[in-house]
Amino acid sequence: MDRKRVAGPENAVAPLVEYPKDQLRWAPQQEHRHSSKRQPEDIRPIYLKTGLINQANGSAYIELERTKIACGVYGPRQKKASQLSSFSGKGTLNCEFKFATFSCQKRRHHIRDAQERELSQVLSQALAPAVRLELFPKSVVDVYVTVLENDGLAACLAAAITCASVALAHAGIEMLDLVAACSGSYMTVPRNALGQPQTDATTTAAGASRDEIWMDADLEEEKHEDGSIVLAYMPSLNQVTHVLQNGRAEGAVISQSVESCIEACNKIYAVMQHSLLESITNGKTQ
Amino acid sequence: MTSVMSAVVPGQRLGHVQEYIAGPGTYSHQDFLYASVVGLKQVTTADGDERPTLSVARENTQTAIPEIDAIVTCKVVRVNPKFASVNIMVVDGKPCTDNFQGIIRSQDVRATEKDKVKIYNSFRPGDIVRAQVISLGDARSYYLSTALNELGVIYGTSIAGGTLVPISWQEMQCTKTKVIEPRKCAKPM
Amino acid sequence: MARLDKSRTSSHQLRPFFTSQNLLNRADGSAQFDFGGTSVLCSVVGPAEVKIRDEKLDKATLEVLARPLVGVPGVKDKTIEQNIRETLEPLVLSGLHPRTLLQIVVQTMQDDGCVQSTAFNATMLALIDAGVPLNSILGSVTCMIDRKTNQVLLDPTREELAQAKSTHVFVFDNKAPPAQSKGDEDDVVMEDGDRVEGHVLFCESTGVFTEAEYFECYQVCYKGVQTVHGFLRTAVQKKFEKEHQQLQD
Amino acid sequence: MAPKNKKGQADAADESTSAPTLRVILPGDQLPPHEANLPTGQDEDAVSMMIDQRAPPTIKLGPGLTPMDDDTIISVKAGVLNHTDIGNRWWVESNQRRYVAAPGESVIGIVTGKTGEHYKMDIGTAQPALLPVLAFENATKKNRPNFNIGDLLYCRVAMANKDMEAELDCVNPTTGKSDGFGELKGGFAFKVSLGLARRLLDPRQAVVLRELGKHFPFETAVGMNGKVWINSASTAHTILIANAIKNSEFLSTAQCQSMVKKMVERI
Amino acid sequence: MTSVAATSSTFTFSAAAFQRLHPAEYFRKFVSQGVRPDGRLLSGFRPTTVHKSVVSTANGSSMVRVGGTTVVCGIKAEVAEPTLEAQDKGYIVPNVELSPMCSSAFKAGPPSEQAQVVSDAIDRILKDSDVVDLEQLCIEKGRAVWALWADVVCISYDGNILDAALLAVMTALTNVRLRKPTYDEGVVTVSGEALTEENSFSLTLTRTPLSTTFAIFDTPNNTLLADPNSAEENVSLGRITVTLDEKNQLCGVHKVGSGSCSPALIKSCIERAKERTQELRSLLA
Repeated sequence: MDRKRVAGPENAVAPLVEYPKDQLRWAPQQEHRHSSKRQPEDIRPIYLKTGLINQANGSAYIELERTKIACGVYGPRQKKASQLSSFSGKGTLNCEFKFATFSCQKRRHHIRDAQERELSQVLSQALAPAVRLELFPKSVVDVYVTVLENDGLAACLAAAITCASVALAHAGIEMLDLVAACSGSYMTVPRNALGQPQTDATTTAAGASRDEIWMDADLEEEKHEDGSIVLAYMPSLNQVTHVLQNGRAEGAVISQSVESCIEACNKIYAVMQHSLLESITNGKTQ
Repeated sequence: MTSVMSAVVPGQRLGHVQEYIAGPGTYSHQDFLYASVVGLKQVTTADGDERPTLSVARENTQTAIPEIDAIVTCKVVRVNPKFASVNIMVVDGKPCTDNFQGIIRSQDVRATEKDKVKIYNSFRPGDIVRAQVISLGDARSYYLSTALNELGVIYGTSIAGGTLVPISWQEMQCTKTKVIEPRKCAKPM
Repeated sequence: MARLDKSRTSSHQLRPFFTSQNLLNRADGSAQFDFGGTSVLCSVVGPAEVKIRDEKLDKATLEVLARPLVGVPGVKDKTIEQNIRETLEPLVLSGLHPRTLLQIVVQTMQDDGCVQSTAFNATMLALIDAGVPLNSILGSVTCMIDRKTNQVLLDPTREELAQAKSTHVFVFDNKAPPAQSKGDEDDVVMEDGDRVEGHVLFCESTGVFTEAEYFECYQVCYKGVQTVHGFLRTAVQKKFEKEHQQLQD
Repeated sequence: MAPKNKKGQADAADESTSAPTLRVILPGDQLPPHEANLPTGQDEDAVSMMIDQRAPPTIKLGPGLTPMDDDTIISVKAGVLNHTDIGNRWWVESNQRRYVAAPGESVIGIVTGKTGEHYKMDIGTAQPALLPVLAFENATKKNRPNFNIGDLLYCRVAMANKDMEAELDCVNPTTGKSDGFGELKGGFAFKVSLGLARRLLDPRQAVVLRELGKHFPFETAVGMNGKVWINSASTAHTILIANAIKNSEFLSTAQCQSMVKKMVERI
Repeated sequence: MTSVAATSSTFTFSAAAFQRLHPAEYFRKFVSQGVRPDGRLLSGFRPTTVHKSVVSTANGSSMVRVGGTTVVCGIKAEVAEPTLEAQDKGYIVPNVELSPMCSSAFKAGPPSEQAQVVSDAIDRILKDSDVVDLEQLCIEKGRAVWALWADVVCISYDGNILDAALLAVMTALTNVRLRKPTYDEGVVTVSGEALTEENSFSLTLTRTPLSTTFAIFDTPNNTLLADPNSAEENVSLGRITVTLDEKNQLCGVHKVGSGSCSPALIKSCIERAKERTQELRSLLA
């Protein structure tokens, strides 16, 4: 029982969802990609804006269609007592990743769970190489990310990295480069029964299906994936800061996915640049 | 001579190390200079330098953090016979969003007769003090000093609640009750 | 008008009071206050050492902990804690004890309605018992409006509160109201032509009610609080008389 | 500017006339201006100072009374209003359990810690008080008394203000003599209310100590901080004395005498 | 913006530094001129926007911005057992999250006192003012009812969280779409097909109370600041919140903190709250 919140019923569960038999659910063979006319290499359109949290030193908000994430950056500020292990000549980057309770299909809990803790760590590992921590000894920069709506977990993590990196730059924290991130899903797309064979460049030996990499997969597509990759990348320095790969894929597919992610990150970088430069001009007019 | 050029973002390549000197808001990596903050690219040419300095003026200023030799404005939080604890609120005229902790040890209060300093006759909780950062200190606090004429208490409240005005470098008077209280005062600049 | 609570005959009648001070040996001050079947025990510790996190450099830190009748404290108790703390903060001359802690624990002993008002009164007595410097004293009563009869009932019991369409907790202090400095501030006049009196220190009204009903409750409670103030004074007087017996022989 | 509601004030006046020997006032009650002999329209400074010789007739406010911005004087404590014509002094005598250090007061403290230069002493205040290791008779850097945690010391408050920990000493700074301050060896210490401690220190009011003294010899030290130390020939006596002192707080002289008598008879 | 003469005895500071060192003094200088540092008049409210259906994973949602304060409310429906006392009534559970993301005033970890008190205030308004007839949430009497978790996440905190959060909860409640459930031997099933008028329903609200908060800046003058922002909350000593429904019936009057208020002052707050909530209702429609 959480006594610091308004108490609700215990053992509340989501109702069982029953799909009518005559109505087929989306599957990779039905149409190419879920609910959009995207090509495998296409990412969703990005809306990225800085400065929505006026109490924070820096902030950013990102939207990729349904995926919605807000990020606030505080610092550099004095380390809290719990973070005071010893004198350190370098600053600390502290990231906290949280899903809003209503952001996923199943209701999430208020208290941070293991998955959120893990994602916090990934976020921190992906961003830290880009931040010039040696310039603020004894201090900490706190990065807080809240997911308001999650439409694909890997895509969500990638968007969070992108968003947090823009928020850091917005806070005036010295960085080596921005960090753009993108996700890709390994899909096994069956050959269409009705026979509309698509380009056969990637057709596998089995002949019945093809392996494809779908960039920035949404939740429905993610349900059918064999695995996924999230790659964080510093575009101007051409350096990768983090790769998170899971599931099953051939080595060649993985190296191809890295290429595709880097390509997508370069597109995202343009959006990031644009939103930051926009913040300068907006700041000027105010 | 300074010329303002285009707006840049972190990571943007600004020029070659052989052409420019890296100024604030930039860093050099291999043979090139890059921006490390969001802002406007500036090229400053000073006489005598063989190369112009390239810098990026921050648009979204990072919050101020104390650095060695910086002049800070702080509020006294508590005092004990050895030192006064303070919250650093302003660094070089720029407010910091969150407080940083600092201490003024009794030997750093003034330049002369250091062993006769009584903290309680120099600072009281609530005083606003101008001080200089002398070291990054220990894990928790920055070490500060007021051992210069223009450093010390710049604003204080008397026991009766009135505003204090300095009458000498070690005394202040309450405007309400005319009671004199000891302080290490800062000389107005 | 008859009340559900059979011991009372009038809708504006308070239940019998009871208090006891200096009950707890280890606290710096303590008091119990009862409104009929509702009883609250309050203890005060301080000025005591404060955690650095909560330290205030120019005044004492007030901490109020509300403990319910049964079970662990929840968000409802947090609201009571905040209400009591924010009402007391301007009353306590906390500037006399900077960087110290004044801890107030409010424990409900019996609940028959109006716990928050009882808690306010118990806290007041406990602070006096602890000798905490105060610039005035406060008193609190609760009233409700009956869903069916629309009648204002002062100091309702739990049974009566079940029929309430709204409940109103009021706190008034014993200071003379400040002279009106803003010139002709319009007085609030009730339907019967009476001017609404008293300056409210705290009020919490919930439910659904009209403006006229609100000010009627305001007035009824203001008058009720005067009785509470008189009672608090007698209680303190008695305590000191007992203490000074030796002196008078 | 006259306050419209003088209810609180009127109550205080009414009750004081019915019981002339004991005027109990509550926080927020005003000191009636005519009684305080306050000239009307007096300038604020004269009132806001505790002592001011400039504008006769002056009034001296002791503990529990404070002047307000509008020249009225209010009580900030509940207690008995006292007045003496000598110097037109007014104060409120109240009773509390928590000690707030004041310079010059004698207290009993417990050693709770030790640093190179100070002992940390628990005297019942919010923060521990500091006792310099050199603040003893004949103490030098080489020859200084050594105490352990838990030892009891009878000391005097040398410095106290709201901004710092109180400072204690066990030596008269002018004479360099101990004046009876120092370690309390053996015996038994317990806590009473500050009001009772004050009464125990007043020979006219310490009925219980006088009565006990008639029956057997004992040593006692009373601190203004509500700590009482006693030592006698036997443990039984010590316990009896402690209980008798604690019991005496709310008793009249007659009751106190019979209480002591009964307790002595029982052993 | 006009700059303040920021002097402290003979030392001069920039306005920003002066505000940092003497926030109350800084503020008093503005208030004495009848304006606030953000340019508003003392009685002025901040621009307010309301958006509905912002989160598709929730059954009802809203985003409310009141000046610099931004909150998102998402309502998720789950199935639970009713209580023994109210066998045909469902649950609405409001909770406000003030995370360290929205302001440096909040720490990570369990909800702060402020978050708890705001959550409780919304809970009480929902219950005591009968906002929703909870029988609408009954699935099978005594067996299964809907539990609506109304969680409010504060994205950006700049004061007056109660007014913003209550507006967000009310908007999200009007926006809730629940699928018509079927109950069979302890299992509640809903259809997974696209949402239509036939397979889902909305809630009927008895009333929609909205609140208006004023901060009491100084005493005894009792200067009132409508819709205080974060800096104003920090220098204020007390507050008055008036909650009204669409028929201008009161659903709450809460005065707490310093400053004893005359009946006339409370009345003037009620009058101004009437105007303000009227404006807010046009956003809700």
